[in-house]
Amino acid sequence: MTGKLTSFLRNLPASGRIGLTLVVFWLAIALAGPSLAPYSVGAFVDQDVFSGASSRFWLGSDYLGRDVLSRVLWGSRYTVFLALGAAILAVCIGTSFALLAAIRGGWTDEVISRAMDTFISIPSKIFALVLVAAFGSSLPLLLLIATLTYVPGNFRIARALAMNLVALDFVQVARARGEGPVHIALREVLPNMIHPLLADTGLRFVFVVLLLSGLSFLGLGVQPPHADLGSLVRENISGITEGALAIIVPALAIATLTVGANLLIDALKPGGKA
Amino acid sequence: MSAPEKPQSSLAKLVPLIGKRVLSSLLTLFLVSLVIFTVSGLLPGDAAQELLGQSATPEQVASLRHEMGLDRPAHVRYVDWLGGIVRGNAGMSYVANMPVGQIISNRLPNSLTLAGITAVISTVIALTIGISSAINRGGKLDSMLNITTLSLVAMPEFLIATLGVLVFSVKLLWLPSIALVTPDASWGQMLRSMALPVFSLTCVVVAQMARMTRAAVADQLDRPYVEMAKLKGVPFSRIVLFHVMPNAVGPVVNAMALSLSYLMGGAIIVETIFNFPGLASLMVNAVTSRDMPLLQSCAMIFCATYLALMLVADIVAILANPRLRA
Amino acid sequence: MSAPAVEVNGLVIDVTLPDGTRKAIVEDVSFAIPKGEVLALIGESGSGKTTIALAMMGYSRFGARITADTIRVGDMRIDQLNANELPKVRGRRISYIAQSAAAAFNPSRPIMAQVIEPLLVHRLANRKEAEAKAIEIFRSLALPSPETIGRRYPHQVSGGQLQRLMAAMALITDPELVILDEPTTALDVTTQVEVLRTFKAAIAASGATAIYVSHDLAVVAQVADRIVVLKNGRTSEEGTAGQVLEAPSSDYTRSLLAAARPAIRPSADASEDKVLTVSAIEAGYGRITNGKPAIPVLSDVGFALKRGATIGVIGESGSGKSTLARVIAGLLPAAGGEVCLDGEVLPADMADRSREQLRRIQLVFQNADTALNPAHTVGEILSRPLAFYHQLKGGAAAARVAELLDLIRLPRGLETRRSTELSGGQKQRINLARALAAEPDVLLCDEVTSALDTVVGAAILELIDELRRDLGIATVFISHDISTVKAFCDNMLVLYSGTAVELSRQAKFAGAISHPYTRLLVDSVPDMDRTWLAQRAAVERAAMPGASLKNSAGEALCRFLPRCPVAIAGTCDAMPAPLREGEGQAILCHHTLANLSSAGLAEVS
Amino acid sequence: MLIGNNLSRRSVIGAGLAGAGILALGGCGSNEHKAAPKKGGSIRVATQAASTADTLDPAKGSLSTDYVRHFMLYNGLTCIEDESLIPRPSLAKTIESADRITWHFELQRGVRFHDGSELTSEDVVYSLLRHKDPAVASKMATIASQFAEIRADGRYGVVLRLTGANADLPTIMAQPHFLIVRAGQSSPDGTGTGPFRLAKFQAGVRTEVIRNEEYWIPGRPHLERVELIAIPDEVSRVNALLSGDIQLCNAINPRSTRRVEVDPAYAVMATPSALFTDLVMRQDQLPTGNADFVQAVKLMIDRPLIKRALFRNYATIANDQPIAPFQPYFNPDVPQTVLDLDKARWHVQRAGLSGVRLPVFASTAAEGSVDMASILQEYGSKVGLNFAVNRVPADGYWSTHWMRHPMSFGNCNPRPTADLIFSLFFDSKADWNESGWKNERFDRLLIEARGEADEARRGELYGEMQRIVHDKCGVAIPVFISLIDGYDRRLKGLRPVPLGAFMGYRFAEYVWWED
Repeated sequence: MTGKLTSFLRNLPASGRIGLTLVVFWLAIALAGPSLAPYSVGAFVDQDVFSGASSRFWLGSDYLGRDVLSRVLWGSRYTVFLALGAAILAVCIGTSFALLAAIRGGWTDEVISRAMDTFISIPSKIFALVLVAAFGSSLPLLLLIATLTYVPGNFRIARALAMNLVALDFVQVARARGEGPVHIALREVLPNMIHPLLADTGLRFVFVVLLLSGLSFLGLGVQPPHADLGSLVRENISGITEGALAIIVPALAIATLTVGANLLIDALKPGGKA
Repeated sequence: MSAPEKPQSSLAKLVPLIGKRVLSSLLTLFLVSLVIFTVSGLLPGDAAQELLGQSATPEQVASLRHEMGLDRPAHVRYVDWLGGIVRGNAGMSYVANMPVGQIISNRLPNSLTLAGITAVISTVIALTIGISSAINRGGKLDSMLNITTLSLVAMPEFLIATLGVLVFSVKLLWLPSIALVTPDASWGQMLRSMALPVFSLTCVVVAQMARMTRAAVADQLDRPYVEMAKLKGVPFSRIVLFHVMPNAVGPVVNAMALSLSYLMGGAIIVETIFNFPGLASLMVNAVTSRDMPLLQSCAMIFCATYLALMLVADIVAILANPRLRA
Repeated sequence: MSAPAVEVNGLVIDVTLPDGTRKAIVEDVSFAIPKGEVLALIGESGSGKTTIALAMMGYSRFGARITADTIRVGDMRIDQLNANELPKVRGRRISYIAQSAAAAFNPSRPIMAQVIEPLLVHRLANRKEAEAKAIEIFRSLALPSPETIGRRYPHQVSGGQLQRLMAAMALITDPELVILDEPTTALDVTTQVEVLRTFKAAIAASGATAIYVSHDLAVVAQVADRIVVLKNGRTSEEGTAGQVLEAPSSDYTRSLLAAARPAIRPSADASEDKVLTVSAIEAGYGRITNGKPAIPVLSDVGFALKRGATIGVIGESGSGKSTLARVIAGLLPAAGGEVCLDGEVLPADMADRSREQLRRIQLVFQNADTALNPAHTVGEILSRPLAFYHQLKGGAAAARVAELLDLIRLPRGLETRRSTELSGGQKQRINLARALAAEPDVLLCDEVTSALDTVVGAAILELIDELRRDLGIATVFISHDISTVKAFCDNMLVLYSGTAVELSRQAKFAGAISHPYTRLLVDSVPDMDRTWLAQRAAVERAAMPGASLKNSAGEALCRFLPRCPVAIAGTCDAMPAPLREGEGQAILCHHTLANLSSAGLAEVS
Repeated sequence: MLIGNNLSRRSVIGAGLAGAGILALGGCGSNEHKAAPKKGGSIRVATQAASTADTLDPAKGSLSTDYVRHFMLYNGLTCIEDESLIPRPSLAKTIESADRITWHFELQRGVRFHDGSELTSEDVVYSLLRHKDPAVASKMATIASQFAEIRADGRYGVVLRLTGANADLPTIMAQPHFLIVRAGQSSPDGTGTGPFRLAKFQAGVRTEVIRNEEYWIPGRPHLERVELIAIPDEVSRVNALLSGDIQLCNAINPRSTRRVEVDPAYAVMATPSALFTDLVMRQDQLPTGNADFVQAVKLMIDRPLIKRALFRNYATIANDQPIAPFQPYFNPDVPQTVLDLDKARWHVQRAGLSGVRLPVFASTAAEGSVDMASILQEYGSKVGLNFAVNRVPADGYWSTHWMRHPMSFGNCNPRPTADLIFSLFFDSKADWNESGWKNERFDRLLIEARGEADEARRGELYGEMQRIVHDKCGVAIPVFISLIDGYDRRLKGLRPVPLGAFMGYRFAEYVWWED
């Protein structure tokens, strides 16, 4: 296992290593961040607002005089876990449907594909607006919205992959042996899609981070006093001309997280190394 | 082996395909309307309540509701609306007291112009970046462009737009910070007021398109026919233009169509920041005011745009590929 | 004697490995070709023959580095040209004919544009002149409708035609050196003969020097003046064609020659009971009406196979050989006819067959690269049928996997490898072992050696032959190579365009009487004899009115009619061919069996 | 600067009613600005909201965009044009009432609509009666239900009889909803008597008006052309101002004022207003119905923090009752509630509510409520109350959440009279009795004050009502929020009118442009 890990690291190009470092860093922050936070996430600790970095507030304070460091540490938890959860869910669901469509073909394929078209063609942010208006904002709902938004995209990719694989001889061999569709899907087809699917999960992860920040722009983000990284940027945006850390830090966090994930994905893609 | 194809016959072969796609598109449109109707049915309140606002008394709401026909059961309203659509009548807006068609015809040209200009610009940029990257695979230019597209991907849309405004409008005073599109504006004014929205949207879509283009072109560059062309002494630029592009155009157009379908309905953030009177904000408005006929029609337009783009992408792929044409 | 037209000295080509070290893939190769002669580069895959050929154009794949004391073509020192000068030489003074024309032609451009491109990019002619010249060459290459064939797209012409069109593309600039990289390997034998003949004539006419890359000694024998035999990037033997073929000096050359001439095996002691009976199969694609599919592939095909016996199914590509295997396996349900196993009629669709029925017929796919799931280890691949058919799990399964590996002569340590880590021959053995794991009664082998090198392929054939003997498995052996079928099979089924034109026992088809099509197949296989191509008379087609395959009464005529050299006017084009049955032989032909003996045919023609 | 003008108001109203019952003559604008206004100029103005529901019908106006548009196109019978908040005659030359039940309006002569027709009593009767028609969906239907009878009295006279005495009618008639439209127009198209004519109107997008050359008040307006748009996004609105795309806008976030003021070409105008965002504690539900709980919550609100952090001091500290210090009838004797966590904790413990978990519903629909909720949550945790902030979208907030949960936030726009705010929000039978409280004495005082002729007595009554609300009502009002407009300094003549942004939405008639 450790041997595999070291050889994996050794084979990773420099950009991939940078990406991996960034991703691991943010994962660690997401896991441990809140316990490192010097202040409670909603505490009004600074008399001033948008103050600069100081020994009390390492990253300054936000528009209400709250500690930016603490808020970013908490915010990255929401962003990373929501995005990761939604990306994994979207890929699992999309790929399941893709396998079903590719193996059953015919009407099943047509109906699933049309249903996916339906979801892809409804603008996701407006869809989110409707859902939040109907059910109120909550973490499960945000997760659901982000998942629903990216299922069709994954479905398209996974279906194309599965279609190519289903046509290959080893699937014919399994069919000729008399294997059932579940075995064919899970044992024959799926293992050969793992790499591109991993890359796609990474890509969806980046998209979800950006979607969440878009949703928080529209006021549909995480419940206060908590905030995901996008909401942090949004709520402090009036400090943009003052160059407030309260907006720069979460924006940088989003950027490093997404760039890191992208670099890692590119490095993982076979032949994807630029 | 098949007989040589006459060019007309290959076009004629597209017709049944288009027919089939239009039929399945109708199915998708129907599904979309059903989803929108169902989901919006979950929304609290209705048009009457929202129209009367905070100050409404229950009697007022009830009477307005009756007048709007909102007191009829949901399925009756849906069938009614569907019947109207089939006859080409999108119905009356509950809120604006105008035919939905008229409201939309005020906004649709704006959205189409914005999407169109962005599509042209971002396609050109994406193709340039994608192709330059692909032919320099592994080179310095490739990694530089890769970093550029990555950084673009990493920026939340609203941040790009806001920074654009701060730099180009507030600091430099070059461009208007809001899109003041009037129907009687000159082309110059129009372009000026669209510059920043187009810039922001281009940043959003171009990265993904460029990356897809790179992948598609790089894939073709590995094909034996490219080696054959090299061995014929064909200059590289000619290989890319005349050999690779006709083959890469299918996947590239597909990726572009996917990205571009975002430009209509996905432009909500850009429309908000630049105060752009487009369809996305109209749809949000329809959600807020519970204006179902308007909401449905907007959703239909977005869906139709997406399907049309996909169809165009498929047709281009077929026209570019004689194998599919036959 | 003037200086040779092409001279290569001390050619070394090396690649950089991921760890930074360099590895030579071609080492110290030297040769010279006199003007107008053809040099053949012979070797198995990985011998570096294509790499050397491409080096003649200063071109290398995968960033390999070419170094040489001299690479001279005419007055050009290829080894001294820079990156700007090389493209001016390529396609103009040295041209290249690739192995697969289907891949080397750009699928989305018309053929004419691609054929004349060398003239245009080198500014040797304007478009009009170029097209005129192309048409002229098309005509000289005996291409059909030379005026219009250029307007077609690559997928709209046949493989043989495409290969000739590529030759046109190579010859259009009147190059000094033409490199032919396995130009006939992908073709059917019957087509190969025609293509070889045109190539030989065209090159001779142009006066160009040529390098012919091939793994097939018999083909090389027909075209080459000199031969260089390569092994692992080194010269194994070099000499004139006659010398190398008739008196090879290296063991390696001798082993290549041996593998090219398979020895005839004795028939197995087949029992009398028929394990597999296939009768009156109709199969194809699309909607089925009245037991006939919309796009028919097979019509009225049948045979019977005894336990432990072998039947060879041969025919050109598109004749329906693989479809027959798929129909027997149930992958493609037949529209009509029956497949019986031990007298029990099997359901047409495999979905309706029982697990036991499925187990008893196993299909071995042609291409082991795609038939083995790259995500699975050898152990997983082999134990799946054990668990599926025999409920073998854990230790018992592991033991059986080890046995199977022994059976196919592979080391036991291979269980943990993935198929991607195996060589082509190893993959094909695993492919075979997977089928054997089911312990089948009938083994369907679909072109199992066509993707392999001759020597490796011969070893696989031997293995199959041994196994079916030892295990008593009846084998359906599908091949396009009649010499292999001749050597291995007890019976032979000849398919032409989906119909069985001949079914015979080994004793018979080795002998004199055969269908005109079978004869054509046999005659098309090149002999090692250097004069074979020259001696073999071009097959003249019968001049028959109309190529319609149905007579006025709507009855199907002999499908071979348009190509038949001995067709009888007024009979063959008027009535369906009758079935002539003789001892252990059935032939669909208007000629009588007596007529169909070689002597009889000679009389007729 | 606006405090203490209740005196002047009292005297005028008193004079108007006790004397001949005639309001001061001269029409709106007797209070002209000193500098000589310049004629001409064209400006673009942005409000914070627009939608497809934008309307040309004054009765349906619901957003500041509508009010601004309607005041440009139409006139009312009266108008309020300065910080004194005294209603002045506009289309009505005189307004008389002996009993505050039957009112007689005498119209200006020679006033013409934009289509050239003359304003007559018929138009006024039609305009006022519309509000009683349910099909019109008037926002003022509740108030219009007080109209018992409206009839013409000759070509230029109108008689309006109320169902009960209401001394505030002249103020009510100054409301944008009661602007006068042409008789017979079931959906008014912008043809009014106002200072501007409609040039272009696109709901949810823009309104363009040009100067009405024949405006009945000589010398007005000064601007040639006004384009009214809406920029809902605050950052965009400020950016548009700073990049010169608009010359005037409202609803600037207090946090943005520094950005505007560092640029010498732009300025902000703060209008102290009685606008407030209040925390509603339903009295008919538990635990919010517990008096100790209500007391505790009022004591744990850090009003200076809210004023400083949320509003950057663009606010006035409030005292849990709706009358602002600068408004008429404000009672300065009610003791100010201040942050006292110990006392709050004592109340929480007495109520036995320590550790109780309670959702608080907040939304951007109620300005500042989300942040107020966060602050409440933070202090709540210090006194043993566990509040969960539930931010819900602005969309549907009023119909779905407001007053529907034990704790939610409300938002109340400035109302022109004390009677209106009390009867709309605090009367126990009021539709928007937010906390659902019941106080019989308060209800009695409200009716008494409405018909009370004696201003001193009226002041006493309103004073006591403020004390009752402060002590007993389940509504906590932390601060009154100032309205902040941003403008290009070349725009002259702008001054705050505490009724709302944009000089009480009526800037267009007064301001001028100096290049």
